Amino acid sequence: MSDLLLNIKDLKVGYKVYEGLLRVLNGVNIEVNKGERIGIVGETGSGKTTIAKSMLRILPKTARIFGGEILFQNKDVLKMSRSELSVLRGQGTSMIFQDPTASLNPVFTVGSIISDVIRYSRTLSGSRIDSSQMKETAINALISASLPDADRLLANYPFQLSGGMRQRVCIAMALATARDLLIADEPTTNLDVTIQDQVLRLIKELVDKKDTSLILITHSLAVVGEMTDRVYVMYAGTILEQVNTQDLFKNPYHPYTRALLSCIPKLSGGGIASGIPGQMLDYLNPPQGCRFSSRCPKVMPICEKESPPLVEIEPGHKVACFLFTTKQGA
Amino acid sequence: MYSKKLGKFGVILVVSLILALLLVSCGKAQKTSYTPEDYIIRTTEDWPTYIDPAVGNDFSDSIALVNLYDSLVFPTPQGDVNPSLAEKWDISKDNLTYTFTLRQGVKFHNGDELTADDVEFSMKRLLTIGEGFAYIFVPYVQDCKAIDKYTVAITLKKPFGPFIASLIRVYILDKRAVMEHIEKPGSYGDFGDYGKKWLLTNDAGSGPYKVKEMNMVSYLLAEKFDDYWGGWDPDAPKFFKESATSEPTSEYTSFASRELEITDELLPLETYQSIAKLSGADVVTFSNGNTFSIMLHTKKPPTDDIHFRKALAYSFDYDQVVSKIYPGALQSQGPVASTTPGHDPNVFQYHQDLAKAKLELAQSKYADKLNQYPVTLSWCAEAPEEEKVALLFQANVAELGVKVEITKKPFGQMEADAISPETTPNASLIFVAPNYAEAGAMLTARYSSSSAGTWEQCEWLQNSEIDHMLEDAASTTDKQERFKKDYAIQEKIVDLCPTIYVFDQAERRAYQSAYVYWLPGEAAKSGKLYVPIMGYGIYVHDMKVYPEKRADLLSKP
Amino acid sequence: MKTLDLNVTWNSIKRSIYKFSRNKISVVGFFMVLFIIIVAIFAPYLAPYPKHAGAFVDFNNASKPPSLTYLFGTDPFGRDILSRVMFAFRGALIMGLGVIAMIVPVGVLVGLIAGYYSGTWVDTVIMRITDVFITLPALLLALAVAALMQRTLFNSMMAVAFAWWPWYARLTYGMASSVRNEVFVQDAETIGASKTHIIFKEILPNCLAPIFTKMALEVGWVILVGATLSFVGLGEQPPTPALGTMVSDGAKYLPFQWWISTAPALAIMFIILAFNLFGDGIRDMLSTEEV
Amino acid sequence: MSLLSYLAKRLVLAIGVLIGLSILLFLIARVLPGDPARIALGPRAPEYAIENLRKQMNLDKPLYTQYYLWISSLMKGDLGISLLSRRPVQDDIKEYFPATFEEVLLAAIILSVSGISLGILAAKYSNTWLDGIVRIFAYLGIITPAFVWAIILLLIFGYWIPIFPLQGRISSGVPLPPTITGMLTLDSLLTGNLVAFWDALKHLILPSLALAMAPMAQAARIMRSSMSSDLEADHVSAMIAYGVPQNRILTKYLARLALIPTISIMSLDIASLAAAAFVVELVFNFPGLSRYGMQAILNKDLNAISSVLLIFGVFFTFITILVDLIVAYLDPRIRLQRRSM
Repeated sequence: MSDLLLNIKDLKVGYKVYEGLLRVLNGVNIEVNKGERIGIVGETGSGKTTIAKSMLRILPKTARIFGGEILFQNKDVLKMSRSELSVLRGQGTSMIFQDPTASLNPVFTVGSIISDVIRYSRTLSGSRIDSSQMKETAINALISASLPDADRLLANYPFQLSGGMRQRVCIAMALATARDLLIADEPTTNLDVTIQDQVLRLIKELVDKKDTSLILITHSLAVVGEMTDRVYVMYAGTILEQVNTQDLFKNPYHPYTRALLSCIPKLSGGGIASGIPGQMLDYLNPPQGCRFSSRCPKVMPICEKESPPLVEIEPGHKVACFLFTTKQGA
Repeated sequence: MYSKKLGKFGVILVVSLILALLLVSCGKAQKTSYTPEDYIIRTTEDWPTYIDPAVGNDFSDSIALVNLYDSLVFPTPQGDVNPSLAEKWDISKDNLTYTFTLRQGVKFHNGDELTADDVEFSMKRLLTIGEGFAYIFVPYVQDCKAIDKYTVAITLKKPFGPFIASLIRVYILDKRAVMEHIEKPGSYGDFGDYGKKWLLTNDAGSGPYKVKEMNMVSYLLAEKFDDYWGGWDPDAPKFFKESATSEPTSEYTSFASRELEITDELLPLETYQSIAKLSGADVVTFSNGNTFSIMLHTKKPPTDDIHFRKALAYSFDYDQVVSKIYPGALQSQGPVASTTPGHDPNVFQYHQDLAKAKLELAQSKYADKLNQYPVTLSWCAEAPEEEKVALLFQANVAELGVKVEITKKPFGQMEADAISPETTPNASLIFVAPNYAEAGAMLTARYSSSSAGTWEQCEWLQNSEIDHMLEDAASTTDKQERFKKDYAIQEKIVDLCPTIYVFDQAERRAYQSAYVYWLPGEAAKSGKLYVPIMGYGIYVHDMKVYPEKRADLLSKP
Repeated sequence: MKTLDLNVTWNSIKRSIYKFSRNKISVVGFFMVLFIIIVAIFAPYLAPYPKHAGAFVDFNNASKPPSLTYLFGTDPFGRDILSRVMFAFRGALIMGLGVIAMIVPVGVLVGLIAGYYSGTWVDTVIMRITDVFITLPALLLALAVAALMQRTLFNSMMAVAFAWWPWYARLTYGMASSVRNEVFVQDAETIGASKTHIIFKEILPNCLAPIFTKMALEVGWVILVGATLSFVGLGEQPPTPALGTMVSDGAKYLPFQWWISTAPALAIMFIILAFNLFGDGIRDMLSTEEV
Repeated sequence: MSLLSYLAKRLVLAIGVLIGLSILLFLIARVLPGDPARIALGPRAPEYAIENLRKQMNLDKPLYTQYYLWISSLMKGDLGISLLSRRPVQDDIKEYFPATFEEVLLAAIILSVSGISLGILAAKYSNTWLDGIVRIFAYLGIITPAFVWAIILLLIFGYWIPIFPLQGRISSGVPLPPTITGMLTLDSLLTGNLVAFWDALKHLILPSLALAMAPMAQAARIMRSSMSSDLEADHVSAMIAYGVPQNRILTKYLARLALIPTISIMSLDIASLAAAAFVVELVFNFPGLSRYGMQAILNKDLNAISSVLLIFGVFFTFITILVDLIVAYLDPRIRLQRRSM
């Protein structure tokens, strides 16, 4: 299909630690079409961020990718050369990080950081840019992220800005370097509740304006509800359900998804897990069966033995659970 | 996730670092013709060096003084003296008044003429300040008066036989120059500091060389004084530099690169041997009347016991020292070097004999409690070879069960320790040089009670009988008479065994025989007897230096 | 931090060992240190010529180059350099460990007190005093002090200790003054625990990790300073071998009798290297950083 | 509080500390056994001369008076007579300090420039042969005592490739520049006397190098480690994500960050430089203040000892302040927050 922008196939990523290998991503499949806004929901620690970082190849040294491919415009990111990568990062995709404070170098002014970002993204498309233009572009970028008196801002250091402003700066930079896909990794978790909304709205309208695809990573179903067209429900590094946003709320299939939804009233930014009995599984030796089985209210013998495949039950609605596959356990 | 190949940045950095080094290494100024600076004699000595005639009195001081100043008489290598500033002198019947007639037209470095006034001033200054060589004269000299411009009379309290010989240590300063530079207030009343501060880094002499630069921690650079009354040989050195001795390695390298003409006498044997292998270099040894001894503290246990001291003397392995540590030296026979006039050829000489040693030890009162009484020993840091003697001594007496605690000290520190009986160690390794060529000089300096508390007597002998004998001998004007008395003294002292007499120094120095003419060197090579008294071995005026020959040496690999 | 649950402690020990051994180099360091200690202790049995470390000269074998009889050659006194180096390890170790043993209690105690009274005049006075000591590099102060005393190993240790303790005082102070404001300390106070209890039972345990790290890392430096002292003749006196002295004496015979100073110089470097690597390991081990 | 008032505060503190130091040093120097006056005038000096000197040096007065007199004359710039050079200590210091100063200065330059660049290199090419070399060098540098470096350099450049002089500050025969700062290199540059400049510089290189080695390695090590520890910081991943090339990130963003700890540790290193100089100048027979101090120490020259140590104390105190200022400049968090406070 021509309008398929990003296609993550059976991605397997783990982390090397003292006790051994944490098998976090266990064959994840995600598809994103041009201009589409998808959401990835899951508890903290379910491997959402790992997916994001893999897409930009900025995983920490301890990470090991041991399977799968990430096709961006039909090119496998995992096999990309340095130059291809820099094109990808400088123009194709970009990312907004959870913690705006940590994601800005503390000893440089906003101006010098942002203009560096813009310069390199421009040089990729071969267009040189002189300092006066540069300042202008930088200011515009900031203004587009609806930041007040941008030109004064350029001279400021990150620590002189509020959390919200920092995140806006990041957004400005991200959009300046993302033509096709923007990844937002819990962009509001570290922000003051009052401004979370503004930031989200900002992201949304910017994405719409530039017709950029969006991957919104969050643990809050509410956010997903208002921001995305399609949702991937993740649990412990596996996709359990893949569904259009409306259907998600109308008829969720997977017990986990149900559990999530049942928590929405209690939901308050914080971890969803609070609402679900049992605890996150241990990535060191995950069960061979369904990863949710240990906490699943409807667990069946088979669930401990085999891991359920992700099967399409209705058009555009896939679930990975033996309850719904034809292959019923005795 | 980072590039593994070494990029531009790295290369540039490495290269530039290398370049930086190269840049500094080049830029050597190439010599075409010879500047006066090429006619230079460079030598090293232990430091600090004091060039004030009333302050300096050790080896390095003396070298500086003899080149910067003149004295009334000048020593011959055979132990006599020749007229120098004094053309002639008469001695009164009672041997108490010496009248000197001065050479006329002698110029100080500032052009003033040297007159009787200056002699009077210099002698008085020496006596008042009381440092340096003053102790030779303080007991005897009554007064010093200028009679007329060129006549000066010195009167003595009591006869002093070797007086004329000792006068080589009275260096004549220019009164006017000094008085111009005295600083008040000072320790010396009207004379303020007696010009002490100024004379630390300047000279007021008439000697063949004049101070150009004096750096108190590291060197003295002196320049030829063209109007020197003694006249000049065309090839005579135009500059003379005495520097602080340093790591033998750098001594060697500067000698090898011909930036050092005459080494000091303190290097390890190994260094001399390697220097000898260099082309155009010669290592010579010549007796200089100095003796090297282990001074035993006769007032401090356990060395206060004569039997104990004798036990040590018998246990020491003298042959090892003269064969292995200081080859070329002779084992000492008593306190006076055998080359020094007045040395007693029949005085008893110790040899290693453990049996005798054990007997003596048995008689000592410490025989049964040796462990409570370790022997403390100091050796002089500036003379590395002394450590070998120290350790040899330690090993030898260990056979008797005597424990030795060795400490390495800078000479300055040993001087300070010698001041009080408490701080003086049981045993001190020290070179002593006679200040003028006669047994009496050595004996007085070493054993008269007046010298107790100085580094020249760490024995604290303080024996009134010996004091009398010394004075008596000193006041005997007839040489042969005097020598007889000196013999008696030597017998007496050796009998008390206050000292382990190790060897008469063979002063070993390396010099650039290819382009430097140096009397002691030549003499030593031709095997002539040549005993330069302390300091006069490096009398630069009589040397010759040939830069072109030096250039040849440097040009060939 | 402090827990008595046995298998947790056992776990944490296993964990620490892992942390330490994760960096192979520090394991090497550990064995180097072990080696040094063994050599030092058993020098009299291991050294080919034990006598050569004492009052002994043999000028017939002076300055012999390395050979099978004398692996590292002999010095100008005809003494086997290998044996002397082995014995010199003792002095070096005593210097390193001894000084640390002297200064840590003092420094830590002072630091604790200052930390406990942080903000009061006690704190100010103590810390200003340490400031005074710290204005001069330890080596300088040690040189000056050592020069005033009899030249013995112990005195040079005293000199180094005299110059070094404030660093521990400061380190401990830093920790203590922050721990002091922790809730559990406050609580302990409100329930009326005694000063000594608070200082030693509450504060001290929480300061230990960095102190141990610093100790492990610094043994090497102390030995270095000690070697420097003996290099200028302010340390152990001959014939007892001291590495610094051996280097400075040997330097006189360079470049021809190169072996005389080479062996002891390498020995110094070996010791310092050993303790540095070892120290790094200890640091990783005590670091709170997650693995 | 502005940077200025911060500086003022630092200065006041520094002065307090220095007064403390003066007391400490005074006590150390006065613990000396033996009679300084006697040592000064030599064993044979007549008693009256000694009495005079003893009075001059106030040795007949109680300790506190002695300290008071000492410190007050010190304020007047009179440090007393050196027993070794037998002249006022301040004269000696005037003569020798510049030598040590230019030597340490050169060392500091060498160590900071090459230390930092080596660190960056190592981080940039981490886990390549270059990194390996730098690491080995760093370890060598750290474990090798300054005096061993001195001897090694002495051998290499004095004996095998004799391109550097081994002794003193300047060769005899080279025309000395007039004394302006006392620093031969500077003076000869000021007077355009290039011959003297080269010569003086060549005399400086070896001692400075011997001094710089260890701290250089140290600096390289810290630089590298603090850079590579930041490699996985969010702001780095962010910059990468925004398409800024790694070289740029490394040499601009990381380097700047890593400089802060490196430089603040460097102040200690520079202090340790001058300490190591005590031994190094001995080896190179370099007529500097450290050699003077070392001789003073070995000969128990009390006035010299306390004065030299005090001078160095002052020197280090101001180095530390200077470095703090540099760090404040590099780190806006310190600089600006102070202002906003």
